[in-house]
Amino acid sequence: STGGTSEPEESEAPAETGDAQPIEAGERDLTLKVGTILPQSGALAFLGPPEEAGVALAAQDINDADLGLQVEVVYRDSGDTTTDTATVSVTDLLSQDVSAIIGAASSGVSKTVIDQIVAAGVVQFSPANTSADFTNYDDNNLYWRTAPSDVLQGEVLGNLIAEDGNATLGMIVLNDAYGTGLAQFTRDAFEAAGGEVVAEALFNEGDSSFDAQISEVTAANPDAIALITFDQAKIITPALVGSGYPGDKLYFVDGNLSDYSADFAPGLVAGSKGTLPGLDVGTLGDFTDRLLEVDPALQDYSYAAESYDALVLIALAAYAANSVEGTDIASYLRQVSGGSGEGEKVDTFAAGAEALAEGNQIDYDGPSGPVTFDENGDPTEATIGIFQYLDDNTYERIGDG
Amino acid sequence: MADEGGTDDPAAEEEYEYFFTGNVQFEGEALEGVLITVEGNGFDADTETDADGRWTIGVPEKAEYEVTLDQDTLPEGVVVLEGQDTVTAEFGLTKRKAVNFFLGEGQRVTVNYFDQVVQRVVSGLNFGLLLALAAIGLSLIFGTTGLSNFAHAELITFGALMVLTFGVNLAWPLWLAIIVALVLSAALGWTLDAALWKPLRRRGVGLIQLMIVSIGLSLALRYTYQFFYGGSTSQLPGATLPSDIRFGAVALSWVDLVSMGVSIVVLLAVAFFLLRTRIGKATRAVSDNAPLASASGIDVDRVIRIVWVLGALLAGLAGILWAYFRPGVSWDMGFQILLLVFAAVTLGGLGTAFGALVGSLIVGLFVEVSTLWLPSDMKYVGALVILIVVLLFRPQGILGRRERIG
Amino acid sequence: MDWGAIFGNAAVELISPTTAAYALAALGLAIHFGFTGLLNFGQAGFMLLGAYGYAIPALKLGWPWWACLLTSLLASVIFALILGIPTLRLRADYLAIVTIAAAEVLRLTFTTNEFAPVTGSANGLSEYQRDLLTLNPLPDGRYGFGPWVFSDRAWFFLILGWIVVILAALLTWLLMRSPWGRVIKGIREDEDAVRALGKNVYSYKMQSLILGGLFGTVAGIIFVMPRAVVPSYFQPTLTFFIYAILLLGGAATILGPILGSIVFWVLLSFFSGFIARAVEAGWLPFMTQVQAGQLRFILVGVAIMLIVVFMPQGILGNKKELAFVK
Amino acid sequence: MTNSEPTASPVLEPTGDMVVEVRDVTAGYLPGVNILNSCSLTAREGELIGIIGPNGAGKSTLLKSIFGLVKVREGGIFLQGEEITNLKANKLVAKGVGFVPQTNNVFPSLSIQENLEMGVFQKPKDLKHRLEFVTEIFPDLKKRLGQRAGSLSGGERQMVAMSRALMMGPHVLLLDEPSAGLSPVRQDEAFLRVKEINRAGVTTIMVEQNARRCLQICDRGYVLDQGRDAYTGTGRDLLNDPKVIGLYLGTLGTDE
Amino acid sequence: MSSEITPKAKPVKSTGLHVGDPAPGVKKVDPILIADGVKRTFGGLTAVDVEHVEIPRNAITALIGPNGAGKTTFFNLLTGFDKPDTGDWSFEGRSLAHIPAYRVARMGLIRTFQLTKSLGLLSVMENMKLGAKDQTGENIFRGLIPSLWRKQDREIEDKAQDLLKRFKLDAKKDDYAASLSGGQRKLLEMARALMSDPTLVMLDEPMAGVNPALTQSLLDHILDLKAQGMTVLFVEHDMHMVRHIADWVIVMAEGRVVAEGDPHEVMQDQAVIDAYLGAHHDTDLGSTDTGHVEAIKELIDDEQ
Ligand SMILES: Nc1ncnc2c1ncn2[C@@H]1O[C@H](COP(=O)(O)OP(=O)(O)OP(=O)(O)O)[C@@H](O)[C@H]1O
Ligand SMILES: Nc1ncnc2c1ncn2[C@@H]1O[C@H](COP(=O)(O)OP(=O)(O)OP(=O)(O)O)[C@@H](O)[C@H]1O
Ligand SMILES: [Mg+2]
Ligand SMILES: [Mg+2]
Repeated sequence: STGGTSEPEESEAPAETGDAQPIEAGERDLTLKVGTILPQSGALAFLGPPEEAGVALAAQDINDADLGLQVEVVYRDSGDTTTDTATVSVTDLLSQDVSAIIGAASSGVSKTVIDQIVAAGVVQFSPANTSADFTNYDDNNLYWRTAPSDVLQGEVLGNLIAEDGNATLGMIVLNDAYGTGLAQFTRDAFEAAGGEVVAEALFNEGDSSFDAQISEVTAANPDAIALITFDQAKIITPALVGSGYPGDKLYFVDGNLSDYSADFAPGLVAGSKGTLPGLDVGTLGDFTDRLLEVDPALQDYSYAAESYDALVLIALAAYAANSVEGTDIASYLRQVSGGSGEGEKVDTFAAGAEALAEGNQIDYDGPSGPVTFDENGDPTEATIGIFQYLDDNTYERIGDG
Repeated sequence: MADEGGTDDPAAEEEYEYFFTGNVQFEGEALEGVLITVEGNGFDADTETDADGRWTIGVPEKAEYEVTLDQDTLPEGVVVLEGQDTVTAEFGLTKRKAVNFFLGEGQRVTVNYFDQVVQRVVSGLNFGLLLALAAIGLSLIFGTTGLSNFAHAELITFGALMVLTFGVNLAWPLWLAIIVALVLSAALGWTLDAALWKPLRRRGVGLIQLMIVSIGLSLALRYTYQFFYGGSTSQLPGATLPSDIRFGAVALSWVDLVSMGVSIVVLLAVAFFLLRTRIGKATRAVSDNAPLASASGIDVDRVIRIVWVLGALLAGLAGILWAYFRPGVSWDMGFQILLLVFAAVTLGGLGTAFGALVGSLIVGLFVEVSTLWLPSDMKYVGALVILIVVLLFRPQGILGRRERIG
Repeated sequence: MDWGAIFGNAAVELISPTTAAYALAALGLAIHFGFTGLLNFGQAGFMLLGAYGYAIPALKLGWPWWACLLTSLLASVIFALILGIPTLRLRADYLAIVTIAAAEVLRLTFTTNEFAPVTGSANGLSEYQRDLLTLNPLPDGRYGFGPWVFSDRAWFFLILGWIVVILAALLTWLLMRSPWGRVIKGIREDEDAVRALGKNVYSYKMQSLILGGLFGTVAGIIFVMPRAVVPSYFQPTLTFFIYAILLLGGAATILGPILGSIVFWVLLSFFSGFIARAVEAGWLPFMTQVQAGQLRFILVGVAIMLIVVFMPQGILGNKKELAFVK
Repeated sequence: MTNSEPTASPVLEPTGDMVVEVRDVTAGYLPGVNILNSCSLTAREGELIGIIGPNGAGKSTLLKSIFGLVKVREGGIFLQGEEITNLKANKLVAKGVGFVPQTNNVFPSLSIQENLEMGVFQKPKDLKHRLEFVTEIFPDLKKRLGQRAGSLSGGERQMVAMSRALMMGPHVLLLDEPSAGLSPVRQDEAFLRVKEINRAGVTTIMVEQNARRCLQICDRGYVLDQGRDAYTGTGRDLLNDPKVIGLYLGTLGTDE
Repeated sequence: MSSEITPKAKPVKSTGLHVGDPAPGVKKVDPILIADGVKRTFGGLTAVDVEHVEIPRNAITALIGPNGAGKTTFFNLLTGFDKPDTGDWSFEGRSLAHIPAYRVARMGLIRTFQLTKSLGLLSVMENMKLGAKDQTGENIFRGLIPSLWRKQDREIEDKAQDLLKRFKLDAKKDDYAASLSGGQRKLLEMARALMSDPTLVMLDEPMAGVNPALTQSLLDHILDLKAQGMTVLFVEHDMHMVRHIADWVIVMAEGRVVAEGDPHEVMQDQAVIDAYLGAHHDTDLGSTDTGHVEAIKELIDDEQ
């Protein structure tokens, strides 16, 4: 997942009503075939399992609801950009006449396949892309995403770091759309609050050690350090704290906020904080438990909720359109998300489908937050949680941004 | 100091949805009891900073406000620069907005340039020694069989993964896990040679073809690791314990010291092996001319077997140290430094053991030191450019020798 | 198990533009390595220059397609010269590492955030195809037969790609049977001997480097036409795969690289389809979907090994050569 | 002198134990192409055998197949009655067979001293006194024991190659053109030394293009043509056989 | 495969090549190659230190000397394969210093290598064709148009065919050069050098390893070439051959030119005999009579 990041529409205000298409009341009898291209192999493979679990859980919920729409999911590998697996997978999926493809995780991979998917009239729905390039992409309105905007998370993180009384900030940033985008908005927010970013060291995907970046940032002696990375934080954090930097002055982001109890020496990051989009687990009930039922081996839940919502939204749009054509689904996606401004709030597929069956407009909000699409297919809202590490290197939610 | 970041003043919370919040500090110290006023859109409110120097004010709508710090409430001797006591602030997309007042000179003690250079040089040497350990195995195998073994990366990863398996997953004592990992690394080298390379040599497969086999092997092994260990990084026991052994500006951990020590001792031992022992000389003879070596009574297959075992053992050891040095174990950790290892071996002169050492140190130093000038996401560029430049002047590598013509 | 779909997908790879691109890049390597003996491991660098050399002027300067094409060819020639001047004096194995290093330097330069406004850094660039697409004579829509049903745009790139591959193969064939080709092959065997016969070895090597590099460059353009360009395509792994393709087909052959590319992609697609379906069908109960993705690469790796083990000279290579390889 | 028809059977049947016996050997490199066609050769204890023949006749191939470096397809090779067909070279060294190949006969990146050490790889204890013995034969080498063999001149290499084989103190010595590239005085020395070593009990088989010299010193000669042992006889006989002269020896050096 | 040798009449020797007494560095009437102060050291070892030497045109000159005298190194220096520490040398009046090897070759100065360099995976015929000079098709652009080079290529092939026949390699012409025997490689090396009609051909031990009968017939060919105007400089340890065809002999030892002159005279020179030829060079070494061994031993001991 990655993002030079779109400036989401300043539109708390819903779009003018009336552009919503009517919903036909009545029973449905649809079979929806959806493919995924999520990373099973390659450098981003660690992101794959929770995303696939999210999709699988959604499929299970939809099929259990048994409301006249059955989904069938075909899982394929997106690999990473080095292997060019994604095009092969997409060819395979398209040959099976899927209506929509969920993926990819990485913006680079999504770019590789978007033309191929869109040309086939199939919806591409990424749970994790944040690159600004997709906002105005010539996609026949078929590209959608549930990934939270970097602007939101960056602002929350920047404010959080400032609020904690840090005057100076250092950042270690993954050089890709995700890292540089999030870093940019974090910096903006932090500097607007009166702080100064005194060091920003970038590294590339595939870099093996981070000594140079760590010494560059610690040499500037910042009050706090934000780690805007994926899994690399697991390497950077102990090296950083090992080099003498306090372990409670670090800030994590969604790409790397995970349970480090098994990896780090106790107390290594106790007191450090992080941000993670999504609703409070407390309000979600047993979402994560149910994910674990789907895939007991899951270690973290990055983008699981976004993936879940992606499939539910596709299913709801298909239900609303009473069609499994990709273009039909696309034409309803915005309004079932509440993007056209009206509709009954629902937070499960079952509730949504029931409302649709009665001919009502709906506004779906799922475990990833209050999903609402703008006319480009980008989400406009998100809830960003704020978390803090405990002595055992697990984290708990301490508020919302 | 675990602040309750994000939790709000309960009183304000009931009243309004949007908040300004911030800190007032002087020279890094929190100031208590400073009066802060928020004004705008016909709204106005004030509050005082708490013991941590923090304040929060709720406002009714998302708009532009002026936040003012009341200079009169500042302690004796603290002043705000002209015009910096009022800040115009506007909400972004979220409901909270931080406005901080950091007063005073705010002198940050940064690390001076010289100390930075020293730090980088030390970590460069450390990294270089580690590379050397990995490189020397590669160089040995190249030197003896002429094979550029791209699967060497996976031999490096293997050592670390085995310690992970036995030391973490099976929770054996660390020393035992390391010994088992080294034994298994050596066994892997033995097996690879016995099952793959020896039969291929028998059939007289060319060196480039063998190199491609090694690329295939690398791919297969790497993804096998991913198959069993997943795509994420893990830590070995004790790898994340912070420690601070300090020599002036340089912070070293016990891991660094041990790894440097082990590297030096092992490298010396390998050099002795190559230059002084009969088998060591035989490895060079085999690399020069295997049929002739055989005609001299050397059991070529046995020598190559020994080299594979030794090379794999050194790679495994390098992997374990690398897992502590980085720190972290992952399925592609070896592959990530493969190019640097190759660069080191080439820079020093292919097939020369000392060359591998010299090349590794140069590469290690350049990777770490060059980022003082280069952007850090280009840190490998320095080392690779130096490789190209050196070969421009010494096409046979630093310690390599030119062959005579005719 | 849906064998129809598995084979259908494999059939698509038979003619896909990606296959064409890899074939062309491999043909370039055949010139470098197969015929001249230059162990160029930086083919990915040439491809990168093709992709960016085309995309940057198209996007940032709005140049027409032919100007973009010329830019990338020019960039490639310059790169070959810069790379060649220091490296062509090196022994083959040194050359290999130096060319990898040079290609990596290029990739890292295009990845770094410093030049993001021009290169798009790690995010890459997209939608530079517009001007070329105006040439598309095909009517809008999706058509074709059997498994080969594509959009007009896909057909356009596909046809363009294969035309270039055929032209390049023809050119290579003409050259390799000419006295020029003889000198090149002589250099592969022993450049000192060729030098002693009065041939300017350095110049020939440079010509070969440039020509093969140009093939790589055009391959880079073909590769990124149906998609976007991000620097991480051009990792050393790409070159490794192209080498595998080359050896699979036969290093010093002309149709070998093309056949190799086809076999490689068809196999890859076949493995992908088969393994994924086998897991879905519960044939491999011990394996998760995610592991299925990894298994495919394990199989690709093993397949590369097996191919070399059982056909060291490649599908079209000359078996007799084997007795003399060093 | 009057032998107009070269004899196919040796004039003089030496006595003594059979040391090397090549029995109807067929061998080659490429599949389907035989270089040696049921070629036979015998060497008895203490004999010095010379092999001559045109270029490409298969002389080197014969030596290589005795030494296990070329695969024997048919027939057998025996060392003191024991079958050694296709045995690995290092095993043969252990049995006391030494070999100097025609080309690529030194380790270029090893020093001369190390090259010689490789000669006694299986008996490192002998190093010192063998080294003395060998440097006495080729004093040129003594001065430059530390020089890398790869930088040596053609003749110097040849000396190293021969010394390496002599280092192991072999029981049977196979020499492929040992004199090539040596200056005349060194050639003569080399031949004399070979003779001397042979007299000391080392059965020696030597391939030579310096055919006259070779036949002058050897007990028996074989003429190989097109992979077959065409003629054999004592060195003297062959030397004076007009047919052999016409076909293989030429007249250069006799008529001046 | 072997054919009868019909001994030819004694070759016609060129005489009157030098000006003044035949001493090292003597002036030649018509020198084609002149070397001055050429010196090359490797570490502490002076491999070549030639003060002055001239090679006569349209004659066959032999360069002899003990092993390690610097003959091959001198060849390398003259042909641009190695760079001397100091020195000038010129070919047909044009200085060759700093001229790369391939240009030296194009000027008509072709050399062969002592340790042969065959192009293994090219057929013997292709090896030969590569030797021809000024091939139109060797330009990358012209190479694309077969009609431009077809005819020339055929002529080259015919010429190669002739040479191969002479060198007894015609049966092997379609085989890879890698499959040649040691002696056949030597032959190929020499035949290939002759493909380019060189003005001066420098042969480094061309006959080492070549069957004596064949050597003899090849010498006749070389003499033919000399008759057509070619100059030959060759290194050789076979004194019969030197005596048979050389018009002039240059002796090198320890890097220096120590003697020059007519072959017969030079070979009578005691210094040359001591350092190079050896005392019993023209004697029969063998005698089956075992009592002779003692005598042989003595002979060797005398040497040292
Ligand atoms: N690259 C080098 N490094 C060190 N010494 C060298 C090198 N090249 C040549 N020599 C030495 O220089 C001397 C001259 O060598 P050169 O090959 O010229 O001899 P030569 O006269 O051709 O001898 P031969 O008749 O044996 O071929 C030799 O002693 C050799 O060892
Ligand atoms: N590696 C090889 N592969 C294929 N054929 C070969 C190989 N080596 C030699 N030959 C062929 O085998 C035949 C005999 O070669 P061999 O080397 O035994 O000849 P030789 O008698 O030693 O000749 P010379 O006197 O020239 O050394 C030749 O025709 C040669 O072309
Ligand atoms: Mg031979
Ligand atoms: Mg020489």
